[in-house]
Amino acid sequence: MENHRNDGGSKLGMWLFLLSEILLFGGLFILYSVYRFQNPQIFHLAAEALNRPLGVLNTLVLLTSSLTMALSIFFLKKGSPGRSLLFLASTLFLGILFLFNKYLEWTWKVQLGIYPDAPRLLERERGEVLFYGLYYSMTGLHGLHVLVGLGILSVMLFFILKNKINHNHSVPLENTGLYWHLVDIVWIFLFPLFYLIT
Amino acid sequence: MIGGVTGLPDQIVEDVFLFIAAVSVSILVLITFLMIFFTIRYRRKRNPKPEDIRGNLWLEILWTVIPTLLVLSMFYYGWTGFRTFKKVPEGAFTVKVMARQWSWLFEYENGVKTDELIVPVGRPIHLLLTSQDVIHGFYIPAFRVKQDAVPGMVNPLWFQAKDVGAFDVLCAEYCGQQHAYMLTRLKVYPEEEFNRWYEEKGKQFEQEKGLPRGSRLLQEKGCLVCHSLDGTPRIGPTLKGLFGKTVPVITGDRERNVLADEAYLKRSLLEPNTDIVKDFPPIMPSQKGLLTGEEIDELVRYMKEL
Amino acid sequence: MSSFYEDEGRFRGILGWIFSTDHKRIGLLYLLAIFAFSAVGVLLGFLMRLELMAPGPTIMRPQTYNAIFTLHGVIMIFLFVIPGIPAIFGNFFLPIQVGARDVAFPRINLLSWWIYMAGAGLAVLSLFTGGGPVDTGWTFYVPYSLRTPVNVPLAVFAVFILGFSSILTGINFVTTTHQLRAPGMTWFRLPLFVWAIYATAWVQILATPVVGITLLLTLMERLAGVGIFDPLKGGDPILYQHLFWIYSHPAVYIMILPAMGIISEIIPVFAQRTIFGYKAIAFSSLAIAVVGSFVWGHHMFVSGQSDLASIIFSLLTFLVAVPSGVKVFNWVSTLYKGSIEVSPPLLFALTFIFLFSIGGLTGLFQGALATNVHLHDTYWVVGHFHYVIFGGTGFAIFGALHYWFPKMFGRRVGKKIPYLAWALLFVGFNTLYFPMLILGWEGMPRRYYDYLPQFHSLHLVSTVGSWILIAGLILMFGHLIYSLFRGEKERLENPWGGATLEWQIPSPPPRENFAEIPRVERGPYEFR
Amino acid sequence: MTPEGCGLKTYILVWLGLVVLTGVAVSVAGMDLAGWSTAVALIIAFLKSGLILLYFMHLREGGELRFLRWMIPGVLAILFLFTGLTFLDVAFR
Ligand code: HEA
Ligand code: HEA
Ligand code: HEC
Ligand code: CUA
Ligand SMILES: [Cu+2]
Repeated sequence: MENHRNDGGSKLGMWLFLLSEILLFGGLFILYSVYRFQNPQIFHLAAEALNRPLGVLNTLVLLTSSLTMALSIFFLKKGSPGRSLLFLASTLFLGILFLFNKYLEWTWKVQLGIYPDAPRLLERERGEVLFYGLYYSMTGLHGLHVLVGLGILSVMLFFILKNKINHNHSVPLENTGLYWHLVDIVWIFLFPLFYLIT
Repeated sequence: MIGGVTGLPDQIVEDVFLFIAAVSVSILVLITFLMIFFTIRYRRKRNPKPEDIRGNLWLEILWTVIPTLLVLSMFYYGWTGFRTFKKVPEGAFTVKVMARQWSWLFEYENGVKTDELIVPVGRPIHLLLTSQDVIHGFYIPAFRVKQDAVPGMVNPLWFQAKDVGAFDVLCAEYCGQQHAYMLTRLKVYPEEEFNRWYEEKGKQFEQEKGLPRGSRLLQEKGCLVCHSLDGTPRIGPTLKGLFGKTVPVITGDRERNVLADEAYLKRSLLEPNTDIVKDFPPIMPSQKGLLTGEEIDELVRYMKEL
Repeated sequence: MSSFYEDEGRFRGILGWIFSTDHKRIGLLYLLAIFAFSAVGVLLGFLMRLELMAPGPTIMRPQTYNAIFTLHGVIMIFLFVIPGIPAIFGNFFLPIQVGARDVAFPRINLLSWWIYMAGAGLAVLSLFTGGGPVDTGWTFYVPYSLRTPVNVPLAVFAVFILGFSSILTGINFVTTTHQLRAPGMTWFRLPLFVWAIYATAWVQILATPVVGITLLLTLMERLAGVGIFDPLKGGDPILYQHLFWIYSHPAVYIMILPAMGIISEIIPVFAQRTIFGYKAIAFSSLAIAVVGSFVWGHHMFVSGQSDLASIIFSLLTFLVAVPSGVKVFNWVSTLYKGSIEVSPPLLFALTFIFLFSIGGLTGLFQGALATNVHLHDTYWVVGHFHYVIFGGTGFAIFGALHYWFPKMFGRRVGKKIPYLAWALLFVGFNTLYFPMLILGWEGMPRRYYDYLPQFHSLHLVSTVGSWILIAGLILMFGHLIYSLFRGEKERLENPWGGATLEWQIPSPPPRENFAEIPRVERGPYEFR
Repeated sequence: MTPEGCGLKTYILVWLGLVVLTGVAVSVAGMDLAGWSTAVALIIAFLKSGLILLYFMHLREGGELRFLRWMIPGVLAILFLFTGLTFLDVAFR
């Protein structure tokens, strides 16, 4: 029912959704902390085998994409859809770059014979099996969120082009932004927990 | 009872139960009585004009504080009882318990293994529970004790029998198809009788050590829960005359016949789900990691003779 | 003004229903779907009782029985009582009661119905694909659920999808309550039903994702062998139980809070006096929702969790019983000096108080550490939760159906038959479930296909109870369905003399509820 | 919420802050801080999230959704309680 548009409501709804997302990842963080507590040494050693430079790169990529996202909204609200589009497209590009890096990272691991249920992995210490179980599920779920985000970003791109959203009606883009920033925040925690264990 | 509950676990459970029951029943009766009384006393015919009463702070406080005190006392008795449950008395007689689909195996300190639990009367019994496959629940209703047997964990439990007799042991945690049949007996012997039994079994065990005999393995590894040796099918097919027979099996979606040779028997033990005997459910637990190579050879040799 | 039934939307006929974003139509869609699923659940319960009528195999094989109690639990919990009241009555009445034309996100509301149906569809599909119907119990405990050859992945995925629907409904209700209240509808003028749904909605939003991720991980572990819970891969099966109950205990409050909301609506109306302790009831809903989120470990006292954890969880469990008690006492006090008419809705509400109290009080035995060791995983627990869920939520639904029937359907329910049906239900219920409590105390474990001979007589009584109960059920629903088509037309806006907003608009309500958004000037239970 | 809520400059500064914090986190990980390195890493992560929440996600501005500002700490508190209670089991088994 378009006629009762309620911008405050939409945003509240989005925030509530984000809260539930926090707890979705929260479940994984609980698991992570317990297993790390139970296998501190092994988690440490396993983490050293991850590609830290790539992790840093990806962190920078996502942080920058958050900036471009915020700028895109900023310009849309200011009434310059052209620049908004530009920054939105950059966000999209950075998101893709992030996923590409993830893809590289995963393939390298798979080539080493480290993937779920791999015989090579199962030969190792139990804690390491768990580490990689968590690694694949947490970064995987996060990657999935990035992927979904990319889909929504593309739709937004299309909407701006069609002038369906503009400075009068920017809530869809703002909500997309909220989602995208949350995905970024999740990564901000995943990064030290997997790549920086010392 | 004030000042903490003492005694054996079963007595404690009963005391705490009675305490909570007394409080609960009184509250229930009170509420029900008031409810019915008000409904009749203030029915519309008799009381056509209602009176609005919005609340009463003192009542509100009263019926928050009193129940809180009541539940706290319930918590306290439950807890003191639980402390007794968790403190194994000194000098307890220890038995290791291995749960598996769907039987129990008891291992005594002298190495003897049984599938019924046999204990001396009047002595605290300390069980160390674990499982080799899924979670089971070790439960002796008569002694009001229960503890889950979890793979990868060793959970303790203790109890003490006051009288000689035989009692049911049940599996309380759902563990699959035959969960309801994962029963055994607890037999409480008088002290001397127990000692005699224990020594005799111990000697027998010493003699048999070193020569792993197939039939004992079948017993100990729980195979006989599902397989018979006399030709009748149970949960799984009978093992009698199996060797050399052609067995109809389902491999993937395909049906085929295979010759039961040594390789097949070994495969049946280690990867039971590759070939599933026709008309049987695919529930045989894989014995990988549960049997040593030597034991497998022994089992196969023995099965050939059946 | 024409009612929402006659309204011509974009589509006609059935499409006009399944693509309608009208909250009332969506509520009725849920009603129909949930009614159908619960009927299946009842049938399965009936079959279980037949099997347990006598020891030894009776009418089915063990594997069938195991699949049936799992399905019964999954249907009853995830398809019936969790969505139940919020999705049906919350959808229908929450917007009206706050004075809104619809929920905040009508299209998401429709989407969540579709997701619900998709989840249900997948659950049905899981019965006929993969290795066949699930046999894990509704709790899907690992490692059994990782080992059993049946179709666990699809079933777990179905539950995951259902959780998604539940979250969306919760988001809708929180937003509606915050944003769409009519002018003058202050927080303390909200009907208590709205308070209850509001508290529930928060639990739905914050607890559901935890079980979502747990089930997703179980799925991944089954399909891809990712090492998470499997002890063979170093995992900790107890951790699964933590994550599962972090949701599933609060879930029992998702089931009961809305039911308590209904009771708080019915009692003042039929006593024609204001509710006793409005704020105490409203805040106890929040207290139950908050404290109830931290008691999950009481399902794990004998699992091998640490003693310290057990002790803390037991303490918290007892604390959460207090706000439930506060509600009960306030309800009973509301009867005091009322002008009481024992119509069917009130009768069901009073029965709720009685049965829920029994259920709740039996919960205390389980919450106490010492007694739990004996009662855990026995029929005592089965008795406990049928008393709270069915005696509680179930009877609240029965009450709500009779209470709101004229408003929802514009027809009256006859006078006599509901009393007869109630009598059958009440007798049947207690004959069915009370013996279970005794069985549990005597040591009869749950999820047993077969049992030792000493348990026979009580099981037999229980089975007979199920027949009486089902007779009452058929009578009641038969009568309601009859009234739906043949009942006298309800011309009054306010047949019971209620003071909340839904009674100030025509029965059945028009499409956007209010011709003009009302200005609220008094509390929900000011009858004069 | 006005379009001017945050200026361009603020955004860029926040981004710079985020990058610097990432750098700090990485270099701290190289040092030997005994048991503290995880704590430091997490504190930095919280700081970064705070920046994003307050500026990029506009929680700083409040407005009609002011109560949301309490929701994030609220939800985190719930999550910590979940974790804490789980650890009552795991750490004391
Ligand atoms: C609607 C659902 C519902 C509700 C509301 C409750 C409410 C409660 N439940 Fe229940 N419970 C279930 C559904 C529910 N439960 C289910 C489905 C299971 C089994 C899951 C499974 O394993 O399959 C279960 C299992 C379960 C267990 C685990 C048993 C076990 O497996 O070992 C425990 C243990 O503490 C428990 C306790 C309680 C308590 C203390 C309450 C309290 O909230 C009750 C509070 C109410 C009252 C106390 C009554 C009214 C109050 C008064 C009359 C006032 C005066 C009383 C005093 C305060 C003294 N429940
Ligand atoms: C909502 C919850 C609910 C309801 C209503 C019921 C109803 C019934 N249940 Fe229950 N039951 C469970 C939830 C429920 N059950 C759960 C969670 C388990 C545990 C499963 C497990 O162990 O995994 C269980 C387990 C369980 C067992 C134990 C199995 C075992 O451990 O071996 C038994 C045994 O007899 C049983 C019997 C019955 C019977 C005979 C009925 C009914 O036939 C009684 C008749 C029912 C009604 C009269 C109510 C129907 C209501 C409607 C039709 C409302 C219509 C709705 C609208 C109009 C919107 N159930
Ligand atoms: C849980 C029940 C169960 C247990 C315990 C069990 N089995 Fe089985 N077994 C089965 C079932 C069911 C089948 C048939 C289905 C299949 O092939 O997987 C089977 C099949 C077999 C077969 C192939 C039989 C044939 O007719 O081709 C052999 C050999 C066998 N089991 C040996 C054993 C041994 C040895 C043990 C103990 C170490 C054992 N089983 C334990 C259930 C069990
Ligand atoms: Cu073993 Cu149930
Ligand atoms: Cu619970």
